[in-house]
Amino acid sequence: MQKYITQQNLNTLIDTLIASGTRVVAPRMSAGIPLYEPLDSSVEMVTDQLPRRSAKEAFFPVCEEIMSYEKEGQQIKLTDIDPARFPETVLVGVRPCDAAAIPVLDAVFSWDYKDEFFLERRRKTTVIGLACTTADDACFCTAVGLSPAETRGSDLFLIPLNGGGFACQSYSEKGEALISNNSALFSEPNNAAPLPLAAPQADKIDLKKVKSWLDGHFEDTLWDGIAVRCVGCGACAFVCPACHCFDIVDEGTEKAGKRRKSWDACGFWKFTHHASGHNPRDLQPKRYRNRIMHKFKYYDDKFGQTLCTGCGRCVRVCPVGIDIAAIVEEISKK
Amino acid sequence: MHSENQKHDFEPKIIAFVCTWCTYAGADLAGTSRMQYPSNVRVLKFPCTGRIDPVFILKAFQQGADGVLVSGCHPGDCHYIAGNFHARRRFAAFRKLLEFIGVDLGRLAFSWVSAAEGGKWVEVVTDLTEKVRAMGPMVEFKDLALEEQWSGVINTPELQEAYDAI
Amino acid sequence: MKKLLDYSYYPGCSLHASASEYDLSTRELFKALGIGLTEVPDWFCCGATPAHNVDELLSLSLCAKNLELADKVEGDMAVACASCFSRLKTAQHVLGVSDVKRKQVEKAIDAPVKLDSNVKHLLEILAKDLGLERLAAAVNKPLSGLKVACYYGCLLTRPADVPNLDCAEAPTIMEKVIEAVGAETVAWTHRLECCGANFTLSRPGVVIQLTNAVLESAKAAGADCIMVGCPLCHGNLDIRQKEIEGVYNTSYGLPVFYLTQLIGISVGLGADKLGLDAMMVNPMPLLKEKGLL
Amino acid sequence: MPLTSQPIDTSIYATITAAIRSEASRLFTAAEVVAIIGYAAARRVGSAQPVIITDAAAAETLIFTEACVNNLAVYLTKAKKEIPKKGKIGIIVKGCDLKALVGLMGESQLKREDLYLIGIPCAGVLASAVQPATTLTTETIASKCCECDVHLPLGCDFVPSVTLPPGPQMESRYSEEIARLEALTPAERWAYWKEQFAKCIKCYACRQICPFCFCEQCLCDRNKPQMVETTPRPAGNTAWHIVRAMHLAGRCAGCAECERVCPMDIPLNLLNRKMAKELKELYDYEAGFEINDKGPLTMFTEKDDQSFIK
Amino acid sequence: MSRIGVFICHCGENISRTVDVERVAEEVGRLPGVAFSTDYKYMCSDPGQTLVKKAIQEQKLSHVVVAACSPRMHEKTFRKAVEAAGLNPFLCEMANIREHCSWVHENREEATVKAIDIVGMMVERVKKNRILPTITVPVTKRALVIGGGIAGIQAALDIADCGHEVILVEREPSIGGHMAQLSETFPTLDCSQCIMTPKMVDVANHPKIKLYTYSEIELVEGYIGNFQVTIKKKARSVDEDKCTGCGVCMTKCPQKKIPNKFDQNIGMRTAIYVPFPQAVPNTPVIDRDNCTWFKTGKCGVCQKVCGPGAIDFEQQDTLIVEAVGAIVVSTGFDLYTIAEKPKGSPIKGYGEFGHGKIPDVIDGMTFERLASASGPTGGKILRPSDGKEPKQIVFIQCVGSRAREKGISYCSKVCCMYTAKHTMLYHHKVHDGQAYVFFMDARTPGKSYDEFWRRSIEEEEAVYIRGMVSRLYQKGDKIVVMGSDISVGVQVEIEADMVVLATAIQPQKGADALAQKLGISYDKYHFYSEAHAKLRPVECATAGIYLAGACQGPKDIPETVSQASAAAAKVMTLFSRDQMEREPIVARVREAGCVGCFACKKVCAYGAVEEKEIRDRQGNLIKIVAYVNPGVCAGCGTCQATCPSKSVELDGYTDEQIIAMIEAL
Repeated sequence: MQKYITQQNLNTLIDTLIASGTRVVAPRMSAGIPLYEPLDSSVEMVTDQLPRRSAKEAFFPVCEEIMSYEKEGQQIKLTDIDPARFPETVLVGVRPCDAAAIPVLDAVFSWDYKDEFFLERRRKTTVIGLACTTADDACFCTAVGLSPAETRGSDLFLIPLNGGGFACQSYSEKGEALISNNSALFSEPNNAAPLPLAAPQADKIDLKKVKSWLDGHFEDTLWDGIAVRCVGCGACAFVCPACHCFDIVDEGTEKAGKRRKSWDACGFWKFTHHASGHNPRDLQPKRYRNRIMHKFKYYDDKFGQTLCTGCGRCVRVCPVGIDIAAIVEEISKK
Repeated sequence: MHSENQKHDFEPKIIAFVCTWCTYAGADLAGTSRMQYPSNVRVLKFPCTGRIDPVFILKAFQQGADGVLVSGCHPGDCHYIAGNFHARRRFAAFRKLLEFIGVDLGRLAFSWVSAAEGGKWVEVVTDLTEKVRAMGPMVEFKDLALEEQWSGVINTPELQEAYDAI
Repeated sequence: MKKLLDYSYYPGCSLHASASEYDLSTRELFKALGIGLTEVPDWFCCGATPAHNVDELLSLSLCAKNLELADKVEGDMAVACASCFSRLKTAQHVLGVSDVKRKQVEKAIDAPVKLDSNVKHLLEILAKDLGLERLAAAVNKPLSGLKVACYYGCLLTRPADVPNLDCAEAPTIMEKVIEAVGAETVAWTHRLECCGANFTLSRPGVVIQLTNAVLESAKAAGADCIMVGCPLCHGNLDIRQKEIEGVYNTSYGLPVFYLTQLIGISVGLGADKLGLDAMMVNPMPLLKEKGLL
Repeated sequence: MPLTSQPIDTSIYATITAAIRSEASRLFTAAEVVAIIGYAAARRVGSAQPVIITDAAAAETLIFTEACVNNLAVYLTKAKKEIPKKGKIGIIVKGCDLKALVGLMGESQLKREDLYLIGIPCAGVLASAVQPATTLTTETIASKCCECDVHLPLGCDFVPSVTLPPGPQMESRYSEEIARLEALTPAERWAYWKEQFAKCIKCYACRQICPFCFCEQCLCDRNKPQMVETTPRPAGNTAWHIVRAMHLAGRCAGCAECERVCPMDIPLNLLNRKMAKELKELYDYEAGFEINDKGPLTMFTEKDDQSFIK
Repeated sequence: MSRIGVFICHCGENISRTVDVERVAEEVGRLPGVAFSTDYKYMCSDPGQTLVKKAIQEQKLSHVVVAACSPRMHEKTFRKAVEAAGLNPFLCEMANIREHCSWVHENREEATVKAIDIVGMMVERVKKNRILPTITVPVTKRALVIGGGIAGIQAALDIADCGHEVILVEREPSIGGHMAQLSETFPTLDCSQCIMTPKMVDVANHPKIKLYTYSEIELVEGYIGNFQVTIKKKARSVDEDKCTGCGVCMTKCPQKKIPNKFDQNIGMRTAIYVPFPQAVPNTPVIDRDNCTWFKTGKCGVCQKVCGPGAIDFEQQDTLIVEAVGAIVVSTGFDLYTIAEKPKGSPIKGYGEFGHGKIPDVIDGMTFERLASASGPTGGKILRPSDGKEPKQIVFIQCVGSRAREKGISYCSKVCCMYTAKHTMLYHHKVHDGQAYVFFMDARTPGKSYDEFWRRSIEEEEAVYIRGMVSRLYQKGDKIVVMGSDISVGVQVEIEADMVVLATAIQPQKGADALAQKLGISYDKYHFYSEAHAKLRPVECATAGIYLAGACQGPKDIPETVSQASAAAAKVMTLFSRDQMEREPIVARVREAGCVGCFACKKVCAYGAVEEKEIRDRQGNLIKIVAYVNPGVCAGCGTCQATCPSKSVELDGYTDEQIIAMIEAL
């Protein structure tokens, strides 16, 4: 259903949700940089900048405890984390490139193994997308088939209108429920024209052609040329809304400790480092090739989706200026 | 020497990293001379102060120590000739770093105690214990250990106690 | 003359009685040297030697009270008499070491004990605070040709770690001060030997014997006169000299000066300002012979 | 009182770019070097990225602009196994980069004779490459350049002959920030760093970009024993950054790449510059000026300060 | 899961008095990995050790923790016991709950809780202990003896007689040390030259002893079994091979008035001299400070008259490096002087005795030279000031010794005996002379010592006055000694002709510098510290270095000689096997992690880190890594703390063990 909400009402919506104990996560300034973080009040929300980290964090945390152990005498006591205890969350002000990545992640986390940690958080979260009005030359969502007004992944999608307020459209029961529960704050759609959306920064790339090239070029000089520059950090993977690899490690002392799941990146040397000392992807080009292959080939082979929403974060943070958009474009021309 | 130790509300946990040739032997001498001192200190024996890595001090604070003492041979007396000279420079740099991060240097004491200075060992340990007792528990690292990234927090009451219990 | 330094001045009982010339010469000399002296308001006896033989708490309390009274006057505390100096310093030392005694004394004088105030003998003030150069600069009649035997007695430097005026066994502060004003000093063996002190009343025989040894050694060393910093030593060496000469039928004729008297002469003070007439062994012939009067 | 933003004259960069290109092609034609590590333009307007060229033809792609922010020394360390280490390698070095190379030579990682150093008279580079197409002003310039003492790198094999225009007076941001932090109480400093370290996501960009982090396996990647927690929790992050700062004490020459590449904008170089300042005060040692075989923390003198030891 | 055995000791009741040992054993028993936990009255006793051995076999223990005294006391004992039971000794650790717990904490609850913590900590540590095979190191069967006094001579002869080469280094031109200066020695009054000269000649003629006199130790490197010692042989300006010892040069040398240190500067010597007639080697030395040739380039008489042409003014100091397996330190003592000490010195002089400015106030050694037949006065007791024979001598005991306010608190052990001897010698030589001795206590503990001391009173009519001297001063040609006789309670004044001070015994000057070269520790008086006061008196804590004689503390000749033979015996045990077993606490490099930055090599004070190339089968170089020579590594661990990636690890103190301990607290 189509609705309209003023900026003021949106703020009251957020504040009422917070008051009711729901965790409202939205972009806000935190220690000098914009990040998706739980709000204390709606006034903190900042919508003009793309947060440094993606919204995947609400479902796939940077680091979470999944179990704890304690030794009493000769036995060991294990306590699991009950996913039912994840907090109710409303994600507000999510950019289309972040929101679109969420369904992409759903595929892998509900594949042969149902990752309850992810899925439970998904079930308990309502995503309110916001059309994108500011973009820089690093953005290339249009190149991968998305757009500043892409509604994929949002339960509710807001489009900023000329003269203030947002046109909102619900795309799931959660969206409808949110509107019906707070119907007072919503009014009938007025026909004000939407504010100009962000201008597309890159023209569409034929991903099918890219995938087909990748199918046949596991060994290619292209990889050495690009990846010899890569220093093997995890910045691109960690800020990427779509990357979902994680590491599980036990931390604590001999007596007691916790098993924690935290982000990992295929760019790291130790990602594929075997206990024997052998490393199938010992050189950086092999590791960087895997990043491109996973995003534009393997994920397509398995789930028919592209593991990249063109948000441009990896281009901005790469220490050595490796630009995935340029690479994909180069491949599409081969 | 130590008047009957009245029950204090806060018993600081003091960890001492000492070299075996001088300070450990000094502590032994304090023992053989039956000198009394507060029982808060736990001593870890190293071959030399040269072997004491700054990460151990960091690990000690993380494991809940309220005060850390590092003590070894007087310059020139080192059984391994130069171990304590290297340690002196290493800790001169490390304490500046900790100070810059915000650790109160009153909790980190360094001293030279020779094998003949049982009294000085007792004095150094007692001073640090009483000073740290007055400063109260070292909350910085203890609170830090409980903090989580916002996304990893599961804010249900029972779990909060579980956290506090460890 | 701008006041260089300021002190609270603790004369002690003898300087208001038998040793008034020491008090007079001290005031005049310090005025001449531009050193301010303000007598400690209603000071009283430091107990000297008898007090601590009888009741240590009394002795410590007397000194503690004097220290407290002196604290009201700005500046360190100047002491002329060696016995007062020794008692005050001992009190500070003992009360600093023993908490039990300190609590008792504080109860007795019902005030906190002033352990940190500086108690200084005149010698220290002249040699260290004023300094030998400034002292020498103030001299207008150097005591050239006058051979002086500096007599420390027992209380100025002992016990070793209490007065810490100078080295306990081989002090040189008196020699330095008097040489700064032009006199010659002699090396003699009895600088630190006891003169018998207050046995002079109870067992004069002891004083006769001990003081004789001191005078004999000074005479043997070729001294013209003896310089002292303590009224009790002055008493024995000066008043009993005639009697000793009779007992041992010898003649010494050694005038006994207070350090402030000799230094007073060197800075041009007249005999009336130094109480030279109060000395039993008449110093005038010697001074005239040396052209100092 | 921040000065008003003044532009910085980077006209010489064009002449430098031309000089580098001609030198590079000369080197390749004379076969003096097997490869040259330099900068080339990237997709985004005004951006630059490191590039390794191996023939004269590619020499034309070399550029030097205010966006050439990377410290290329990282490509010569043992951690970067991809680069063949046979034969002489040319490298474009700004003053701050050269200091890192000098440090590496002191730690037997590189030999001077294996390198052909092309020095850049540098008027300053951008603070970060996030918005590359920005002109270089006293606002957008990197903090390290405000306090730079090596505008003209010494001891290089080739330096384009240009005269460096006198740059505007700039306040030294790092020393002021360090002074500001030092003036705080320990509790305030702890709160400041706790908030900064809480942002860290352990992406290790600061480690991977640093020329001095060339260990085969980093101490913080090991778990037998687990000296430092590996997960990006505030406790683990604090320990990691303390260990990193301690390991670089006396080695780091202040190229500030760690701070530039941090995706979370944590002011990491403050830690290294604070340690450099302390080691200068304690042992009068400054990293990166001459190749000395022993750094401040691998040597000692009889009379080192021990006022902090009872 | 490891099966750890914990054994809590009562130590009689030293531990159990304040620590509830049963509760400790019971609580530690519940720790994960502990299979057996018990307590026993005397763990270090034979039944105690058998308890451990039996438990290891029966309970199939994998590790052992003994909670008792300090590991510095019985670690070796228990590790031997554990080894006897078939377990690697380094899987056994000691928890110090006596010196660090029961003895220093009265409160029973606190002491028990602390003991549980300490034992728990060691249990966590021992889990991470690895089996460390003992390291065998080749032993150079040559010994170095530093100091050629009676101690050095005896030790050198004992070792050489067993067929091992000995290098004896002596700082003075001749061996003999202070004993050679003595006239006769107590308690038998036989003359020191007669009993010592034969031994000195044995040293010179012994085929196995290489003698370096007028030489000093420059540098000591290496470790037990493999020391490299650099010796500086100072230039004697006389070629030892050519010189026949005829002594013509000494008679012809025009410089005759140089005070001879050997004669306590009473006797005079020439510029080219031997310290005393029976000097070994009998080769003179030119004193370059007082020789006219070295000062002005003139004279050179000695060169002219020397038949064999042995005089060589151009001779330079030479450095010689000797490889030795063991070092015996026997550097002897110096006498305390009453002179004024510099400001800030921990020791004070005696202003009350004139700071040594009164010529007839002499010390014991000077009296020895006066009494010695080969001394400057040919054995007659004459006053240094005017050469007259003193009729009354006052001996003052404990000058410096037992005087805390003078900075020396210990008793110098031998003065009572040699002063009694002095009174006898004085009485034999000056029949009508009267000796007075001011003393506090007579300490005469040796065999037939007290009888000797009684004789000096009963037969030699010495007057012993129990009391101290407060002051003495020169009066005319007499010395007035003012003392007290506390047994009678009177002041005593004696006008003496001469005063002999029994001054304290101190280590040689420069003893601390030599200790720092050797890496051995010393006490606040600079006496060398033995490994254990009662159980290892002749060994240093530093393996391979042994102590003999007064350098370790004041002692008389019988004790010195027995210590010298004991030290020699220790050297023999070391040389008895070709391979010596070494504590396997050494560093090892994990070559996978090492990137060859060599920070470890830069901080290693022993130079134990070498560079090692790693090549693949085709021989091309993969990388250069660090390599620790297990023979040279002393096990300080500085390398591991310096290595950023912790690729070098000190066995026995690995990071795993230490982190486990920290986490257990």
